[in-house]
Amino acid sequence: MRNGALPKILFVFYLVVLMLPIYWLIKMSLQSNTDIMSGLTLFPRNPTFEKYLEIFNDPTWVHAFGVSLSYVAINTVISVAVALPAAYAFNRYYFIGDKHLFFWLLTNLMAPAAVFAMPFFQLYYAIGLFDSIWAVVLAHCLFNVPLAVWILEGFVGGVPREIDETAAIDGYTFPSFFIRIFLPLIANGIGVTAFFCFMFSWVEQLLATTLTSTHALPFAAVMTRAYSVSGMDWSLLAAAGVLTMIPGAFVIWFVRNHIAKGFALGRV
Amino acid sequence: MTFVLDHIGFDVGGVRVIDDVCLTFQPASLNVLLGPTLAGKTTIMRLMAGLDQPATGSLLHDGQDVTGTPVRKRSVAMVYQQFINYPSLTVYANIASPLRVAGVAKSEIDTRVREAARVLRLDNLLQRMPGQLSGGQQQRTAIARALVKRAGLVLLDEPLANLDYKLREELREELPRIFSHTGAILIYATTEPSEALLLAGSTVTLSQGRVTQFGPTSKVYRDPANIDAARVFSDPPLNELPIAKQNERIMVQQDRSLGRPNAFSHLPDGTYRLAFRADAASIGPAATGELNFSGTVLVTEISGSESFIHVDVGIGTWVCLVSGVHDWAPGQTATVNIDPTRVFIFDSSGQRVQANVVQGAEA
Amino acid sequence: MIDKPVNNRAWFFVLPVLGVVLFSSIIPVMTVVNYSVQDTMGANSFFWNGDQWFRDLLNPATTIGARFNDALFRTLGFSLACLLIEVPLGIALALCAPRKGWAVGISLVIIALPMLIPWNVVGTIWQIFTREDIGLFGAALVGIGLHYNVTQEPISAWMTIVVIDVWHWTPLVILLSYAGLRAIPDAYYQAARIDGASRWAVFFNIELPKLQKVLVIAVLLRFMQTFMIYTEPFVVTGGGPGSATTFLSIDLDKIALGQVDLGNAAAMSLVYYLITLTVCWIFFTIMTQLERRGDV
Amino acid sequence: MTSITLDRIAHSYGGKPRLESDYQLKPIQHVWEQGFAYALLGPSGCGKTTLLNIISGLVIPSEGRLLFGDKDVTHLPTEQRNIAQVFQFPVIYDTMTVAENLAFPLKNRRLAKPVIDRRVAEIAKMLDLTADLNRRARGLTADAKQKISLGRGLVRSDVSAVLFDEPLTVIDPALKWELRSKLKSVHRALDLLMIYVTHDQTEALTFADKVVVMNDGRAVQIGAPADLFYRPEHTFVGYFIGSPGMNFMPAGVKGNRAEVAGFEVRLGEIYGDLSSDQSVQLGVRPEFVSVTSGPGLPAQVRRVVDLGRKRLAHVLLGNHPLVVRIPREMEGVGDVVNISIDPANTHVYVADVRVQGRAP
Repeated sequence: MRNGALPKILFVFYLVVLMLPIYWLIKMSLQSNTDIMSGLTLFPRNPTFEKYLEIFNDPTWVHAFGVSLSYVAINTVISVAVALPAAYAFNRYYFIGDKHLFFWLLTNLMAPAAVFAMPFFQLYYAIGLFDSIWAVVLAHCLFNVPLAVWILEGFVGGVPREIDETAAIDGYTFPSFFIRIFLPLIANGIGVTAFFCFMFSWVEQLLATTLTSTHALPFAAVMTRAYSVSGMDWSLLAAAGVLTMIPGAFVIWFVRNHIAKGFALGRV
Repeated sequence: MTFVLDHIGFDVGGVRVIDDVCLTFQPASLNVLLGPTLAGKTTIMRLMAGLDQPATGSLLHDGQDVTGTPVRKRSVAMVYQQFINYPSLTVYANIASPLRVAGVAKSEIDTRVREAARVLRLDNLLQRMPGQLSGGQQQRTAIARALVKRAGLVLLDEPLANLDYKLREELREELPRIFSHTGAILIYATTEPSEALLLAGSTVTLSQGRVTQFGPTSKVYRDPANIDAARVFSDPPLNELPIAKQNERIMVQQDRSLGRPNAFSHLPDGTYRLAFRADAASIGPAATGELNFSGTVLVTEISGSESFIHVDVGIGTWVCLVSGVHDWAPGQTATVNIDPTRVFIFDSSGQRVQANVVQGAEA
Repeated sequence: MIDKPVNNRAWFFVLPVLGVVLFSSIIPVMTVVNYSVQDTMGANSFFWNGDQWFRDLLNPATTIGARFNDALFRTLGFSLACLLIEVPLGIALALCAPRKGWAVGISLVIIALPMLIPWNVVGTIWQIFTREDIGLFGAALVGIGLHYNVTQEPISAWMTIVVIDVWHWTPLVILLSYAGLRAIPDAYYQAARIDGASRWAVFFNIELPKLQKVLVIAVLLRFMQTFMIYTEPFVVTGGGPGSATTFLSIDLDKIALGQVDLGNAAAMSLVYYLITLTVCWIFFTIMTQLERRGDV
Repeated sequence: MTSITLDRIAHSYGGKPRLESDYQLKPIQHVWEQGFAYALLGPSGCGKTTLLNIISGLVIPSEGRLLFGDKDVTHLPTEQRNIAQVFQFPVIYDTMTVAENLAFPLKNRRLAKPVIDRRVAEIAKMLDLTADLNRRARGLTADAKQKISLGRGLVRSDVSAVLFDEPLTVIDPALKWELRSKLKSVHRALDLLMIYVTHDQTEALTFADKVVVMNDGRAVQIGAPADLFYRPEHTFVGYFIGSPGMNFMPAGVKGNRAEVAGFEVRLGEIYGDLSSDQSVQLGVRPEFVSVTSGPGLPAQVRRVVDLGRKRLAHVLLGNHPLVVRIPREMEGVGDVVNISIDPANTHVYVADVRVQGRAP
């Protein structure tokens, strides 16, 4: 039904426009600040990796990346582990208040981070978790656990109920059925859910910077500091920015067939 | 190993879907649950397997009350209509799964799985994944899993409904033989009367969640206790004719009298329903015999070995069977001659009222 | 399909989720509610203030009321602008996307890339990109004679944030629409061809109705995200110039952590949260209805 | 009004088909007459849907030409082939009412409103949809939706062929009969060429004037239902048509005599001396093998099947299994009965293909 080549051209043009800003950032990261300031060029003049080396050798940056990766990873594991049984229950059974609970999770998923920034700050300060990765891990559970429940519920729905019953008839106890039969069937669902939890925690900036100050400073905070302190070291900023894109770009290829289902909270 | 359903009742959304079902199945028996879609076949099977809990009544397995026992602990196997297998396991692992769970020795698992695979002609497919198999092969894998478990109760929920016409014919032959020597109680649900007749054994006719009759298949077919049982057991649909008996004469729609056929002589006056199956009526240009009605041909259905002629006789549309291929042109006038010896008579409440079993119909 | 059984023992499955989310949402919400009904004279002593904060907030005559009102409508305006651009653009691009072959995988990955970049890095990218001295976008606009300046011109700033959001999140609408389109069985297109339907007729009568469920989700997600946008405007324009791009989240952050004006911040937080709850409830009811009807 | 000609049409999905088995659809040469109803009957994967898709234009055949009347349409897109199609599941426009659904093809062809309304009313009456015309199409039952899908084809005056792709698959078994007879009455009312794909012989034999029995990508036999039943040209047709299928026994045939498992069987026609050929088989349908009190071939009864309206017995003639019709009162499993084979309906097959003998 496509009328010829026009849609293809438009689509490719859009992809180019979409990639242009990212290309621009990469170009920036390969130039020294003086080259940047000396004028606009389409291709980086005498490209160098010096900024990347600077970051890799700077303990604050390395520590910041380490902190970010660790709280994101821990949060992802907790979110998926906690969400799995809940997603199974939501999809397989009716129980008192199931509709309301499922809705309540959606409201947390959609809650504006700004509303929770101040209360979280006070809460974690009070219980002594402030400026530790656990503050960010628990804070990100606010939206990542609901996200994991919703996406996994979509994937659990993909497995016919008769398989659970056949396993029961075969004599499986629930735990052995869940681990030996059920989990392998939603393996790609778990993978996609983990990817989206990782991503939503990795891209979040407001809570991550509010709940940390020195010891557990994530890279986002170090980047915001870079604006004010060294007077706009553009290429350093660009290099740090490019590094943050790597995790997403790497993993997306493996879950590309389920991206839509993930973004649509498992509803597609 | 008998299995008893004792006054079983079950509700869905507050509506009584299964209504006071009492059935006793003998060991090593083949029992067909016959009824239209939504008659309650699947629900009864799920209750017997323990997948759902009955609202009222209890289930006895060898006299032991198993109503509350979880599915895991019951000696039951089930085959679904849409051939359910574990997609992530090979055919071998699928068949072996009940034995593995039961902790049977590895060597014994191997022999029993290969034996079941041989019986169901899956020998060279054991390492394949269910996704790579055809519909027929997937269903045979599910049947093999049910067979290998040697459960006391085997439930087959319209297992052949999704298969090709000819494949269905072959599996229908094999199934009774496959399970005959296991001594299990076999419950086979279907909407097709011809399947019930082919499988023989005994038949439970169901409508709207109620058991209308339970007995040896050919007896239920030939000697329906009520009109519901007769309707369920007729494909094409049962031909029916409301009649009234007034002072020794049989009247059809006030104006036409059928004289005094001796088949009705013993009946007291009142309104009745006369019913007959397609094969109890012959069709021809002229009337032969007492019960004949002329009408126009609507359509002819040819099923290869037989042809069904649909005739509009004014008071209803009836179907007559002719063996071989005969294409009556629609619109043609024809006379339906009913064999009075193979007619069922039901009173206004639907109960069968013939004193003696109608001769001729009894083999 | 067999209907789901009732099994209240399923609560054991759900308890862990309840515990974790409860801890990270109920306690903070309680503190916000707590502050929203009290006032303080400093030195940690609080006294009952009833619904005064809320009355001030919702009364445009008060300074906080006017400020909240402006921020609210500025944000709603922003959300509306983004939705009006992103949803149609997303559907159109999904229709142009390749259906079969190797190009599908690569297009999906490229489209998804912008959504995988940390929001502050998106800010950084566009901060550079919109400068007319070192940014292509800035240089291009100035080049064609527009007096475009993100830090001084309110219109430029507001437009830039919209452009950033369109660039960042249109892919979400594309991906969802694309998934919706791929779920349409080929027989529908075959039937439409046989019926001699024009390309538009196919779109309005087959594709759009089938995309209904997916678009409801896309519109909700996009509205919620634009309605609570914080990082991109914070990085690129800092809410300026003046309050041109001070959306609700930024304003709330300024009041709460900037001025540490707990009372106003708490009241504003609750009203803000209630708005998102209502939108969520509307979406949830529509969504469960669509699922119950289970259109093919 | 056109006929459809398949001029050595064949199709293989892969590259150049080297050997016979590469073909999804083996070469077929046939002309389908205007106004007739044809059925493509065969098991899953026999190529019947591929053939239908070639006619509808969804698939371009890798070999051969397709002609509508005398116009070569092999590469013509679907919309220009003036065909209509009913699919396996109901394809309707959910947002429209029944009337709008039916009017849709005519609206796309910009016909005048009064013409459209008259045509829609006419077709709606023919398909008993008049009562539902103003209801939204989404809420109707599956069989009503299939009638709408058919109606969209019939409203167009330029349609010369209507294709059906297993249209009764999702219909409730109790309603199948009604939709079948409706399709048949529509075919009688309109002089259209109809092609119906199915794996169910009852649907094929009921619906079609001529049935194309297909197996493994090949059109094995094309004939009227009676031909398929009384004179199957191929052992597959004998097996596939009729429930249960035809009995086949290896036999030595000479003149009008056939020697089967040591017994002699008289044949209806005279054949040459085929006794040496190993692939010779005798085929006879259970309906034409009966038990007689008179002289016949001794066969041991193994199993009796009571089908209510008829009874069949699985017997052994020597070591060849046969299915035989038996009268009501005969019960004896295990005892030997005399069976007689009706010579007029006994056929000789050499290498699975029927051999025509000379009249006696």
